[in-house]
Amino acid sequence: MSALREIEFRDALREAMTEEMRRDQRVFLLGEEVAHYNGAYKVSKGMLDEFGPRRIIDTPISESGFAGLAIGAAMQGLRPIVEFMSWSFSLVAADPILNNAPKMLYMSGGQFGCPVVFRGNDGAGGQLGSTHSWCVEGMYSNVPGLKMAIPATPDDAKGLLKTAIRDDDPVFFLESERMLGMKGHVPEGEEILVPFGQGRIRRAGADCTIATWGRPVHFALEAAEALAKEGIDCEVIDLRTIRPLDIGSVVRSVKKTSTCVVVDQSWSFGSPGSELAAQVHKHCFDDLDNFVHRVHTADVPAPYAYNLEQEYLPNARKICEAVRAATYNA
Amino acid sequence: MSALREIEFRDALREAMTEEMRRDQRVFLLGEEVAHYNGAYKVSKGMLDEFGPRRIIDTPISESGFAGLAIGAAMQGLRPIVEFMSWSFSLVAADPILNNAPKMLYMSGGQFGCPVVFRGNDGAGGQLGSTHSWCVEGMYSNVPGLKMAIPATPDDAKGLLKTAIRDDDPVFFLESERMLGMKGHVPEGEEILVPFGQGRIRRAGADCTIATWGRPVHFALEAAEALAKEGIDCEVIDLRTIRPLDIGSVVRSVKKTSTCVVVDQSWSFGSPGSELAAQVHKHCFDDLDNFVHRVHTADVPAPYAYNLEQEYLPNARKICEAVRAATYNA
Amino acid sequence: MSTPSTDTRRLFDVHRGAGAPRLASDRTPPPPATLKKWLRDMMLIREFELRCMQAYQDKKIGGFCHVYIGQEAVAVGCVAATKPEDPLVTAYRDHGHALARGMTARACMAEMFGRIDGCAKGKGGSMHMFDKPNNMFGGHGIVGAQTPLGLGLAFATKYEDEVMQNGRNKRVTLCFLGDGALNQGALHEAMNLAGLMDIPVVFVVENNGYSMGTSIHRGTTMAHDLKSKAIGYGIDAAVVEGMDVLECYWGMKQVVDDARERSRPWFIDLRCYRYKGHSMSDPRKYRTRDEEEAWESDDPIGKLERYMLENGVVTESETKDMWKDVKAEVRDCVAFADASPMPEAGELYTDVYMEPWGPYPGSSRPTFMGGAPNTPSFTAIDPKGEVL
Amino acid sequence: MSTPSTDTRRLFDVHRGAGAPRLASDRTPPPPATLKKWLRDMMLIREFELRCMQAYQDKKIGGFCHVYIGQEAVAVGCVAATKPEDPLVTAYRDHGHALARGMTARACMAEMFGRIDGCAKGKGGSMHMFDKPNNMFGGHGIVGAQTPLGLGLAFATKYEDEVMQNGRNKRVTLCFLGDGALNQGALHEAMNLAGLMDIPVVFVVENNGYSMGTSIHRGTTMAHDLKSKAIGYGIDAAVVEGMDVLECYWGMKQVVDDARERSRPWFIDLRCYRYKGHSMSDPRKYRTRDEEEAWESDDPIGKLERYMLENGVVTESETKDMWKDVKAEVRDCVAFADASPMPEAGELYTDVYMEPWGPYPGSSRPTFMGGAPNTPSFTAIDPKGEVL
Ligand SMILES: Cc1ncc(C[n+]2csc(CCOP(=O)(O)OP(=O)(O)O)c2C)c(N)n1
Ligand SMILES: Cc1ncc(C[n+]2csc(CCOP(=O)(O)OP(=O)(O)O)c2C)c(N)n1
Ligand SMILES: [Mg+2]
Ligand SMILES: [Mg+2]
Repeated sequence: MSALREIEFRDALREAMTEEMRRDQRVFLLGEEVAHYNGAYKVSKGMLDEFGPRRIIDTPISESGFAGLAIGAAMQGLRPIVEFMSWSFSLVAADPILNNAPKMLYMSGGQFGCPVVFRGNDGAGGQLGSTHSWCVEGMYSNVPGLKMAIPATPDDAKGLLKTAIRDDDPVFFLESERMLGMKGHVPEGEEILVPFGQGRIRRAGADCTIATWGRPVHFALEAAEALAKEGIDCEVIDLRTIRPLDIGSVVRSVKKTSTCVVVDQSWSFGSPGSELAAQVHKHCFDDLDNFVHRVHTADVPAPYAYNLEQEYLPNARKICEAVRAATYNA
Repeated sequence: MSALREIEFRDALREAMTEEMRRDQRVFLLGEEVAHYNGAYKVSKGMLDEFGPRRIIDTPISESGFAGLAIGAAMQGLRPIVEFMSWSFSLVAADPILNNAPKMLYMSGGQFGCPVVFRGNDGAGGQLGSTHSWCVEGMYSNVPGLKMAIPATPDDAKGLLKTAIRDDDPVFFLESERMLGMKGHVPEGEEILVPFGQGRIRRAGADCTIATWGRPVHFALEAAEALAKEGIDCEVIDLRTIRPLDIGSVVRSVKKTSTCVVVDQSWSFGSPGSELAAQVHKHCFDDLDNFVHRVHTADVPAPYAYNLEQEYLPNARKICEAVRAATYNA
Repeated sequence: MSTPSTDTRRLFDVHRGAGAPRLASDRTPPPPATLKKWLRDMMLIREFELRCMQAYQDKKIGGFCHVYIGQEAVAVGCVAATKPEDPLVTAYRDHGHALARGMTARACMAEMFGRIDGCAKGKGGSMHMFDKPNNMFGGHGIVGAQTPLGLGLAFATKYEDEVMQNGRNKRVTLCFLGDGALNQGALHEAMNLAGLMDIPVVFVVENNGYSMGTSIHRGTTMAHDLKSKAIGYGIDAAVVEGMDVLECYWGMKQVVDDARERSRPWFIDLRCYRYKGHSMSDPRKYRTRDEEEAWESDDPIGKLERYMLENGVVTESETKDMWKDVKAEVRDCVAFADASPMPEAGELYTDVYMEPWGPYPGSSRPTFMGGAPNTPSFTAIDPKGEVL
Repeated sequence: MSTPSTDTRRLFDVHRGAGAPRLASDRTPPPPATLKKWLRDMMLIREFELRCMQAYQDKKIGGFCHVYIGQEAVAVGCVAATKPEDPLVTAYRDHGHALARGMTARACMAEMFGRIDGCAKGKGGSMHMFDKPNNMFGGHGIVGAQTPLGLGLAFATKYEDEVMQNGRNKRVTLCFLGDGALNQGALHEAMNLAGLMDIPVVFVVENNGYSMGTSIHRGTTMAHDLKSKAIGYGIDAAVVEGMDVLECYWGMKQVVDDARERSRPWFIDLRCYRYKGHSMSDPRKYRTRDEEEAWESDDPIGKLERYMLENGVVTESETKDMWKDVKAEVRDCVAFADASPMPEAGELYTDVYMEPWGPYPGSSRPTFMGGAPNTPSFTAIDPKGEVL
């Protein structure tokens, strides 16, 4: 029975936190509405009941204050999980999360690490407009000292989050509101710990490598199905973490397929997508039949209107076009 | 005489602001220590005397508050220049500068633009350590709606800053503490306005294109001189603005040289440098003899120790190595 | 728990710095036409919001939708205390302010629908209502983010007066915020700056007792006396009644006039209540039905209606007609919004930059302002009269 | 202008919330050994900083260098009021706190020189003094950034007591900040959270009257009564004398004990003065020589020396020996720092991540802690006694 268990993405996140909190008293959760309200998106539902208000902590709207609180607590040896209701709200906490957490170990010459997990919704949530639709990986992945995980399915959400909580370095964990209700198989009882820096081949294929992570993995798989009907056989690699980045898996695949499309839902300029494209060119210079094609969110602020937002985001159609172009099937 | 006039980088910045403030009463300067102290780095020296405390405004250490003030003032039609003593201190103002200024025009459907200039020291200033050595272009250039200028010489500092002040969009203007005392020719009296999005060929060459901006331009020129002695003739392109990016000039050059080295003093991952590399690969796929080589700051927090900081930063030696490798002269 | 206790209801509890002049307390009732306008404005907001809730259920409106039902007296009373040229800025619960400020229901609803005839061409959405002709500077989604902006709007009016000698306009800026924004650092930086620089901005805390599911006592220290927060910045402060438009107007009028006269900031703890959930998905489990009913029984629209009936300003049939009229206007705006086209695909790239470059064709005014291409001049007047 | 006016000098001006218990005001003079330690600690800081200035001129020290001369009584008096296990965190003007807390002059000076034997292996520098064995959590460069960290350190001690039942340690955290940090939003978020959550953290404002060239009156509202800022968060507040180590100790002792007992935050306006410029490049044109001399004439080291002489705790020759001794120690630490090697190139990539991956070999403790590879266990104790 456990082998067939399907749960929602949000349940997987909750299981990860709950299991780790049972295992280690140093772990606690704090953020806006995580306790009494059971989480703005119900990720922490029921956790207050189990762990009580000293470990499931409601905060006021003070991201800079409570992110900093978590960093101080981590310096003392605790292992906070900070929920940002949305990563879009983390900009007001940019200084603590980028200037303190990822640099503390270095500045202190190895004395104080920061085992904090910052997590929350990232990316467009459905017509949320310009200030609420950030893909912060576009900016934050530039910063050394942090790790960044972006799961695409419930099993990885659980396994990566457990790894993140046990990790001794600060981890930025990016979820997607659009995926919280997505169901998937997550075995019960088993201890799944997905290691960082190991991509997952979501679909094997011979003609074109599609490298992506997070929500666009599903667009890529959809595109791959459509393209298969046209006779283009895509390999879809879900990188799962951006820092560390499993460039090896992508390179191995591209050496086989000779073409590559990178799909990244952040803005294109100076993004993880541009990094991946540059690295693929470097490592596969003699293997590539065409330049690496890229699919990103449009390089404009997020629009509210439904049709504009559809046009703004990456999707299967755009990926199909990119793959066709990359493989000279356009 | 005017043709020979040499002034410091900081004087060039001051001339730009002063001339624009004389020309347009809507322009004012605000920031920490800009007035009575004459600027922490003396960029605004004497401006309080000329313009008085209503237009040269000392602020408390409230970056989020005064950056937001400037954005509100700009929505009303004023043209504020905000001095960040260092861009490293802009992280506490990330929300106003990234979530408000570059999106206001869009969110308001064209009603309210934000003609603000944010300027200050960017990059390593000489053993300033992990929190004070940010190259914010590594992160901020990801964001559409803003423009970004990074001058390398006094004449461009003046010409680009004047353009920035007259620009109707928010401009992020990145200076370098290490260059403020650098002297260069800036003609007197003439109205220089350097347009955005036009790179400048700092040195013509046939064998390898070095594309860069800001302080590393000087390292690139130094490297080019050294390499010339080895018979490698480099073309050094100073891009001057990152948004807009003059990819055309780089592509034209690479089509001639067939090799390219990108030098960017920000961290490598998802940086303007990775973007430029990815774009060069795209546009010059059939022209390149080798993958685009990149020289960046090391992917670690900024160290304090002198020798480590030297090792951390890009320099002529590293550029020479990259060019040799790119041109198969290694 | 939040209760409409009598001791705070009529209170205009003022704290002022030493030496501040006496406020001119004027409790003259406004003329009938004014009262009628207020009543109609409140009715319009109420009806507009009810139809928004419906349209949201019908999936005509996307994203988040925060309705203003219960707080109508605040926007209407505050706006009544200002002049049309006074800037106004608020948070994401902004439809009420937009309508009170004079945005047409059509432009507002079309924005909610994400259509080209919306105030922001459908690109801003529910949380970002902008109306330049009416000096409405948004609609801002990040809690607290509008507070330094409000400071800046007020700074600009002062700068215009003092530097550009562009006439002594002495404009006052109203900067609204929710009680949840009390806990954001940005507000505190803005208050300190406002106090230091003598900026004529009124920070109006719409204290409805909750930020999402967090009662103010769980999120904010000294919730029983918010004025204490302003005192730390040397800013005058008052509690103002927000469930009674007359009280709200009388209180705010004194405050706004004083801010205008002295060019000083104020901080207002404006007591009110939101009848509905935080947004459309909120089951309101954090408060009791009793509490809600206590507040709803003291409804600001009903209260003004009663006052006007009692004082012979309107008849019952007149108020019935007003409701009918308002309902018709809202029905019309929904039909208008529904008929308005979605923005063309090309709009994705407009309004990113004023100046055209690369894929960006520049900017244009929204249709309610005529839709002409944007000239980059803004409202400021060049003192030399030259076009720069 | 900032003056050492008598009315604030001995003042221990307390503001407390209703119902708070009386503070135990104990003005017993400490025993001679303690007084001698304080005197020596202050002398050491003074001498250390003087040699830093010299070394900076000699280009042995790079970056920014903010010396603590004039404020020695603050660090020494405050540290004396705490227990060694109480966490301490401060801003970038941190050498004094590090030394007062027990960091060796060698580890501190070697850090300034950017050498491997520095407390952070030369990777942190002047602004980032960390000393885990002495519970010194830095040295932080971004103004105000350490205030939420201080909150978090104190939160952790409380969590340890209440959740991990790891013994009732009741530790109190001292979080220092400059008067300039009063204007950063982060502090206000931290104060609100501390007040709400009953966090035992003492925010100690080292009010030296200036942030760089800005006198506190130009940068901060209510500068004449900073306590008013804490009152807005329901936090007890006091003015404490910082130019007299005895007064500082007596005042802070009551505060720290109360914070420990009641698990409540405090806010301290600690009046002091920095004799030198903000950093090494500051010509101090923003204040008069008269003002500086008035403060310098009231030197905390001289004052304690006089007190001890008058009370027969030391003789003049003893204090002379102490100075000699301290000078020797500082000379030694400079020599030590100078002889310490620069970090090896490989150190560039260590301490980026605890766990090795890619180019990052992991982390190790600094030499003063033995230099062994870092185990990721940290100080927290697993309640089950298991190694996780
Ligand atoms: C910085 C930030 N954090 C969190 C949010 C999510 N959020 C939106 S509204 C809200 C509650 C705000 O309550 P309040 O300020 O009292 O306004 P009200 O909804 O009562 O009008 C929260 C937590 C946000 N928009 N911005
Ligand atoms: C956020 C931020 N803004 C600006 C600076 C630059 N800066 C460093 S110290 C300082 C003055 C701080 O003064 P104060 O807090 O009074 O401390 P003091 O120097 O008097 O000890 C400034 C403006 C900074 N480090 N961080
Ligand atoms: Mg509220
Ligand atoms: Mg100070």
